[in-house]
Amino acid sequence: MIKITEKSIDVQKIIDTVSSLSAGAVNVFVGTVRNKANGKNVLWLEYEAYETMAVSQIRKIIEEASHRWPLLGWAVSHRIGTLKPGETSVVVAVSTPHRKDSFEACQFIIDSVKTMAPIWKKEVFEDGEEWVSARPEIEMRA
Amino acid sequence: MIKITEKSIDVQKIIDTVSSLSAGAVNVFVGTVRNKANGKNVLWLEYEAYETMAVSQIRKIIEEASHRWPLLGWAVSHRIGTLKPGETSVVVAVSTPHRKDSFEACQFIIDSVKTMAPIWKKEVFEDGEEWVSARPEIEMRA
Amino acid sequence: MNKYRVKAFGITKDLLGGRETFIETQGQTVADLRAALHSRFPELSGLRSLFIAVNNDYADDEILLKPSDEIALIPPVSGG
Amino acid sequence: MNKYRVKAFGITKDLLGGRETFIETQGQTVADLRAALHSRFPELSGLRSLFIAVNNDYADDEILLKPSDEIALIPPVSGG
Repeated sequence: MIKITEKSIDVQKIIDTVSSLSAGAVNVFVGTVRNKANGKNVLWLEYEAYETMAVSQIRKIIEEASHRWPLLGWAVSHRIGTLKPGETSVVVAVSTPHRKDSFEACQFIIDSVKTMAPIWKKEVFEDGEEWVSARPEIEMRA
Repeated sequence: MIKITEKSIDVQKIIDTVSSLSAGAVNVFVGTVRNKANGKNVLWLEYEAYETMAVSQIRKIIEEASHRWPLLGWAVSHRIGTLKPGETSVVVAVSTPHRKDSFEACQFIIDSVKTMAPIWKKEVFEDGEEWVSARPEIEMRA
Repeated sequence: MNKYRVKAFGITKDLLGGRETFIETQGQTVADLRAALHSRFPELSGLRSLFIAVNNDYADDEILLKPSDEIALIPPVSGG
Repeated sequence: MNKYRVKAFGITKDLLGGRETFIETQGQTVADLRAALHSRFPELSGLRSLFIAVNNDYADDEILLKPSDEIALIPPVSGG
């Protein structure tokens, strides 16, 4: 299941989706909005996605992961819109027969989603706002 | 939170427990009962723990993990009693500022729990039952 | 002249002043489109990176564009 | 003679025939207790491993036992 959604993400539902009677292991990564960025208070984040491409890129990532690890179930759900600190922005879940594979596959998927999927976030502070990682200077300030 | 419990484990509750406004990443491992073992149908499992020692060993594991990774929240919940295939036997969850640490810490904790915590499972098949890994022969049969 | 409809996301939406812009170029490759974009929106060069996607996939500079292609600007992604 | 109360879990509970057994030994170390256990329950040697826990911690063979210690047999663990 791949989902780009404006609604809050139900982790339990995702775990149920990926679970299988032949899977002994489920690994779940939950990304949440932090209340600080570069030492400043984050009021909220605005997430935007190029949805059709995001879904197709994530599908490719899952395909690659399926070649490398024995995935029995998998799910990637990414939130878009306005998110407050503490809210869940992304959930990746995979199930595999054994636990080592579940950790490796889940980490590969979230790492790849973060580098490949066309999704952007803007941090909104008390004194301004900023598209994350868009400009080189932001890197140096971090 | 460390819990050895006969009741079913609520993963969402555990994620809520470990989440923090300063944590960007939560990693969760969910162990579930498989319906096969050594090619045979598993009817159910019976889990047993030496509870006081299990809690104290898990506490040591968490202490060690806290030295190695910047844990902001953590939880280990292990089910005991009779579990059917598909049911959740163990949940480990950790939150950290960044995602790589969350994967590493969670994997360290579940790996250590599986080798150190005095918890045992007996597989019950149609034609008999067996304490898992108790005898050398079982290893060879796997 | 070739005319391409280009979608813009994230910071490029702000720099181009909208979700979609039409760009005219003499050439027909991704590289030609990129050059035309940079000459019309010089601020694009201030980005850490800028990929161009064609039909939902990252496109190399030598790819030939058709007028029917779905073209999009992909500034540095920051999902997760 | 020293008499120790020993808890048994997992397969050792089956082999010893109960959750608790009293074991008598001449010596006072974990190694002495282990020897007494093996001579009374020879089937214990069929296990892949057998640790002895004293007061909720894994105990080395040279540890001295007190009658008040909480002693337990730890056959190969298989949690998770």
